[in-house]
Amino acid sequence: METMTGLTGLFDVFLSAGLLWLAWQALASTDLFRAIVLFISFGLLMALAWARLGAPDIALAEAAIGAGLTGALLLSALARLPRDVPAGDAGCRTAFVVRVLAWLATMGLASTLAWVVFHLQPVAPGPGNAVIEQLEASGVGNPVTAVLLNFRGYDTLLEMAVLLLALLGVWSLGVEAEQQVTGADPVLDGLARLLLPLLILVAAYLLWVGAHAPGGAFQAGSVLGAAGVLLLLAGWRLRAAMSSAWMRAVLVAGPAAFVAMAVTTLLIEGRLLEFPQAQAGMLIFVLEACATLSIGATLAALYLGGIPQAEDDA
Amino acid sequence: MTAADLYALAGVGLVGLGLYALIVHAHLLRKILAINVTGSGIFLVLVGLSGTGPDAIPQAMVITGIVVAVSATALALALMLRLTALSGQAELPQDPDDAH
Amino acid sequence: MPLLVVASSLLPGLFIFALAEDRVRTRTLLNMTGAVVKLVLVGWILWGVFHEHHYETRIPLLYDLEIVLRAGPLSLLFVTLSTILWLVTTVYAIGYLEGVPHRSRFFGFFSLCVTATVGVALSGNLITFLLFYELLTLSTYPLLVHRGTEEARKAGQTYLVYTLAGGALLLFGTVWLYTLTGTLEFTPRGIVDSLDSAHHPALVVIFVLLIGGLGVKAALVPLHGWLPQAMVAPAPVSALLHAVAVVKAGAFGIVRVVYEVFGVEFSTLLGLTTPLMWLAAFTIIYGSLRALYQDDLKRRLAFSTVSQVSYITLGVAVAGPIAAIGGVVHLVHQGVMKITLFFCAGNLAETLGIHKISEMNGVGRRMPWTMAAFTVGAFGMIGAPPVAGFISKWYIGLGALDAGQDWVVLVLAGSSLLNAAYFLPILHAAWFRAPPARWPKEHDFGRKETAWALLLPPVLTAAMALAIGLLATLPFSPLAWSRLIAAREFYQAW
Amino acid sequence: MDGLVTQLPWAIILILLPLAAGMACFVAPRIAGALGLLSVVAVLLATLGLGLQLASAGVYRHSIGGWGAPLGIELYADGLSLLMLGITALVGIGVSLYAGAYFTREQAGRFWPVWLFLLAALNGLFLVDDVFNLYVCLELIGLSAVSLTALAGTTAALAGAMRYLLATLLGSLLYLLGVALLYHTFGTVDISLLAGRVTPLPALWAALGLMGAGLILKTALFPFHFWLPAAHGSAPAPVSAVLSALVVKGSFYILLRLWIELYAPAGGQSAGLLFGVLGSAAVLWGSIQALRQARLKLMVAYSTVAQIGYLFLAFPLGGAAGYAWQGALYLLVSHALAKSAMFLAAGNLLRFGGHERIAHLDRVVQRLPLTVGAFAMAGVSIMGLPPSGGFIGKWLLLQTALSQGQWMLALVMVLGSVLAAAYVFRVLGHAFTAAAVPHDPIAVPLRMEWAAVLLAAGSIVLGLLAVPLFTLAGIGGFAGMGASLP
Repeated sequence: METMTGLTGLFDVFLSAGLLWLAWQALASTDLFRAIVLFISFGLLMALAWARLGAPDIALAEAAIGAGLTGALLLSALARLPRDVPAGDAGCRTAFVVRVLAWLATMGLASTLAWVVFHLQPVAPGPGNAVIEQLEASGVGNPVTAVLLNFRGYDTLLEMAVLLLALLGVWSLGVEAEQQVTGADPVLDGLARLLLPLLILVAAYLLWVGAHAPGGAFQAGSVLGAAGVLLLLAGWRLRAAMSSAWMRAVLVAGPAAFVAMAVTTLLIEGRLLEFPQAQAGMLIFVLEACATLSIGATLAALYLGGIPQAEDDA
Repeated sequence: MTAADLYALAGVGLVGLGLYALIVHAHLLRKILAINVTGSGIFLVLVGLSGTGPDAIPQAMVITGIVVAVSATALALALMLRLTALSGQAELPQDPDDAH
Repeated sequence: MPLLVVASSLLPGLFIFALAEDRVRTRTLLNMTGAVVKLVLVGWILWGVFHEHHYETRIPLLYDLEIVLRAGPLSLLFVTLSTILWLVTTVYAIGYLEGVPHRSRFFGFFSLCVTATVGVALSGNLITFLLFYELLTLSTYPLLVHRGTEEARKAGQTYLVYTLAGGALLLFGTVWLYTLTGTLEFTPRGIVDSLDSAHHPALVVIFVLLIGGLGVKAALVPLHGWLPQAMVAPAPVSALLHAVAVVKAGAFGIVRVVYEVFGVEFSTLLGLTTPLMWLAAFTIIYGSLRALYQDDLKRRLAFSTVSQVSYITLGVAVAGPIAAIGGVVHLVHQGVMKITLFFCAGNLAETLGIHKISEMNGVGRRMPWTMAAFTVGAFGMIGAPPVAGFISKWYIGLGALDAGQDWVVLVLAGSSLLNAAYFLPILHAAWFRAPPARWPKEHDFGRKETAWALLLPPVLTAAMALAIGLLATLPFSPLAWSRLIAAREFYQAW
Repeated sequence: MDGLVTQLPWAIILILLPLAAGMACFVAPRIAGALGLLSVVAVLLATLGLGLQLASAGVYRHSIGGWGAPLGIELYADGLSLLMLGITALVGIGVSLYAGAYFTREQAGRFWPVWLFLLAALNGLFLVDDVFNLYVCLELIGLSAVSLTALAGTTAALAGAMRYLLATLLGSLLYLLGVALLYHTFGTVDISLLAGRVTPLPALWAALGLMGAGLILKTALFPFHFWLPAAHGSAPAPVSAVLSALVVKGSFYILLRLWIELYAPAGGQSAGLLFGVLGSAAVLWGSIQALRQARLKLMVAYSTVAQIGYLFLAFPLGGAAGYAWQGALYLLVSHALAKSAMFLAAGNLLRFGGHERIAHLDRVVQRLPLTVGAFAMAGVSIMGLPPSGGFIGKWLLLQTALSQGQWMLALVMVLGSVLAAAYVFRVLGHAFTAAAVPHDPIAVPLRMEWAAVLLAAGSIVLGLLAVPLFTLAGIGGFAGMGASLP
């Protein structure tokens, strides 16, 4: 990237300073709600930073997942925390000595790292160029998608497992998702009805465009997830749907598709996830479609935060 | 220095902040926030260090990282809520042994 | 072949664990077949060795380390002893434990214990020895605490603290030795004399470590603390413990280390034998003195063991051929005599509920056979001819004079006097005092003085003690074997 | 037939099969138990297959997607991977047998998917040659381990799980930061390529320092063990077994690989010394804590802290001549079997007596001879008494330490064994004391007892298999192990 000059350079300085300041505020604020809101805005700023770093894919993912869904999770968690639980003033109860030591240690580490990062001299070039050279062979035009789904598709396979695993973990706590006590809020409900098709459209677009431009399964999936969250907020009774076996099928669709793809490519080409040149684009699209579905479903289910129970008031 | 370096350094700063907060804060929600901040910092380093021109591989790694982070956060929050419901406080017992 | 000898008690033991408590017949059958088979096998090997056959089993353990079981003369001496005494003790134990709970567990560990002992005897290198030595520790513990009282548990703990710490020393020494020599094979006149003198200080430390580790089981003062406490064990266990299994394994180990790891000449060269000799002498006197003041019969016998076992160490430490014969042969003699004494003590306890010496007045008339056996054993311990004990002491004495250690004779004389001092009163009370109106806790065995299974073993072993004393000059007597072993150690390889 | 056996892509089966099975269990909880057990057996068979493959064809490589490093990801399996996979499969079988009887129907529905994911992640960890993919595996392992810990549902378990989650997340983040530095300095995340490119630079040291810190945090090396006792001590018995036997070993395995491939070439003596010191501290501190515990499972957990310390004693010794690595690996394997057996046995005692206070175990211990036998055998291996796997391991370490004149380390090793004996017999001492008050026991399924017995017996039998096992582990000559065989 070009050395910083003029306005853009100034912008970068402000942006990075703002990141540090927001993070510090979020972590230091005595009020938990305020902390979370600050954290969400920190996430949005991160998205900006990604854009500046020429990583629009990450920018999208950060905005949708890092800021959006993580924020929603944090807020709903805060809402479910019993009122009487002490909020814990920002760490002032920890012994002064401990804090001083911690400060010295972390600052020492940070400054060392800063020095290392600043003087880092690559001894060998990364495979960045290889990505560009092999892009045709990968079957997609967007290098990031190519890496995610093809070159390092195996990472993504395991990553889908991580996502599903998080849900398994949440459910293994054996908590039932509590029923929405407040009935559907009319305003929110109307908004949801309005936004739902739009969001689905956006998701579909991101999924499709991801092949050659910024976007892809994760961004699309998170938009779907956001839609689900919206519906839950609007008090739609999705639990019945979410508790069904179908739901489970949707949840595993992504990782299952990956495993299936892995096996078939193994059988056809003799290598794990080695896509036949001609069909690569199509196969990857199928994978991404399945992934999008289960990412959306999983994120929504994570937001629900408990094992969905079939409606008992029916 | 380039803007990328700047962001990488900012990332290092975030790592420092996050680690410090993780150590000193008792409240689990804050600890979770701290972990997330640390993660973001590391992601910044990972991408920011690719000096000349954007490199798709670290970017893909960061996307993977973001998804892992949100999964971990969701699990952590659920655990925190369950623990709070049982023990009545959103903090870890001082002595791990007599959590009984 | 040696493997079979080990297996002949291991397998029955494992089966016995699986047996239900009430399957008395099967259990007895298994025990006896195991014991008899082992006896036959040992006889076979003896015959073979006499005809110049070589019996050896090698199992690779790790790189250049192997589990080696070899039937050398020294091993055979000990194996024969333990095999015969196991058979006898098994009979005794079956009688003794009539109707006691957890018998399957007991006999299971009993067989394991014997397996370990035989393994110790047959082991052809230090690591194999170590292996069975630790197995012995573990398999004895359950027997020790079998009574399950709080007292028993305490005693068991003490036993473990001592023996496991000893085991650690032994391990440390063994590994260290291995890093120096690169071999742990038992070989006459040792494996270390080839090392250059730079290593000699290290070797001294290793010697101390090894002897320290073994001394715990051999109950060398001050490492003897566990032995008197171990009295809480049932009589057959004490008998086995003192005569063959634990204590004897320690003493046997000392013989091995001095003769076949360091070699007598080399140990003397390092100036190690003299302190060992003093230690042994001190233990002999100390044990006898303590024994003098015990009223509990088994405790008195225990301290007598502390003293008697050190004769073996003494005989070895004197570092002369003749004394060596005495020491090695005492391995057998002490075993036979001491087991007799413990059998008798057990009989008194079982039949009349007698535990204290002060209760033994006139018991000789009530139980003539038992007390006769006891008398033989006691005289043996004192070292009165013609009982076996005399021979050991005689040779050790001669050897000491021969090696110019005249003071040892004084030690022997002194201990003999002390032995007399703590055994003769018992015999006097038993034979010449009038029996009390009623015994502490009498069981009725009809016209017999006690159950056959309890009576036969002591009488048998007493007879043996006499026999090996009287027939010491015959070709196959323990004495003959000991001469052979001493010859190998002091003159040329066999 | 033999041709087929050696041709099949066993390594890939080892990863994908449990993954698929886990998802199937999630979709169809009813058949989870049967399906799970079946797939674990299949994993064992696949491991055998891989063993045959390596034995006949040497190390195994597979470049995923056909791209090859540095663009793609490489699978790599040598003797070391095989050893780890084997022990994982064996412990897996034992634990699965046990779990089948341990959990309620409802719990089982949640246990199996997560446990199978964990199994897949472990296998993946042992098979991949790529530091970033290792990061993903670490996260999979961490999250699944935490979820399994929380399965117990008690406050203690949840607190333990929470602490564990924070620790493991921090660990993987530090590791990831190190990966970032490595990638940008040497332009690859492939271990073999890295090994070829490493040159002692500040960036390398920073990277290795961060990764090392993260990994020892996950391995719970003293003083980073603070999270382990709470988690291992309060999780359900089969989970504790897996955590102590396998999960902490996963991060240790990475550390070992990186050490041999990256640290050692860059000259990491000082770090090795540090590991030695921390390891010694762990051995002593863990053992003493184990002695002080009143609850059985906490005692066993602290014993794990101590035994992990032993593994790190190899680092200061590994550089020079000797069998340090072999010793450490043998300890690792036998500890995996012994410790899982111990936890399962503890679970039986807890289930039978309704409590786990060591001081009042006597009447419980009396009635479960099989379980106590398992505990005793496992104890023998932990103490390092012959003949057991633990003995072989300690012998090799001790021999190496003494031959290099490392007296302090040697002393620590022996001391640790004695302390181990002390805390093991604290429990066994009760086995023979007469049961005082009778109580109403909850019957323990025979299956649960036998699972413990088999694992424990395995840790003993291991003592006689040293030669063949080292031959297998030597495939690929990791850390010169192939060479050091006679």
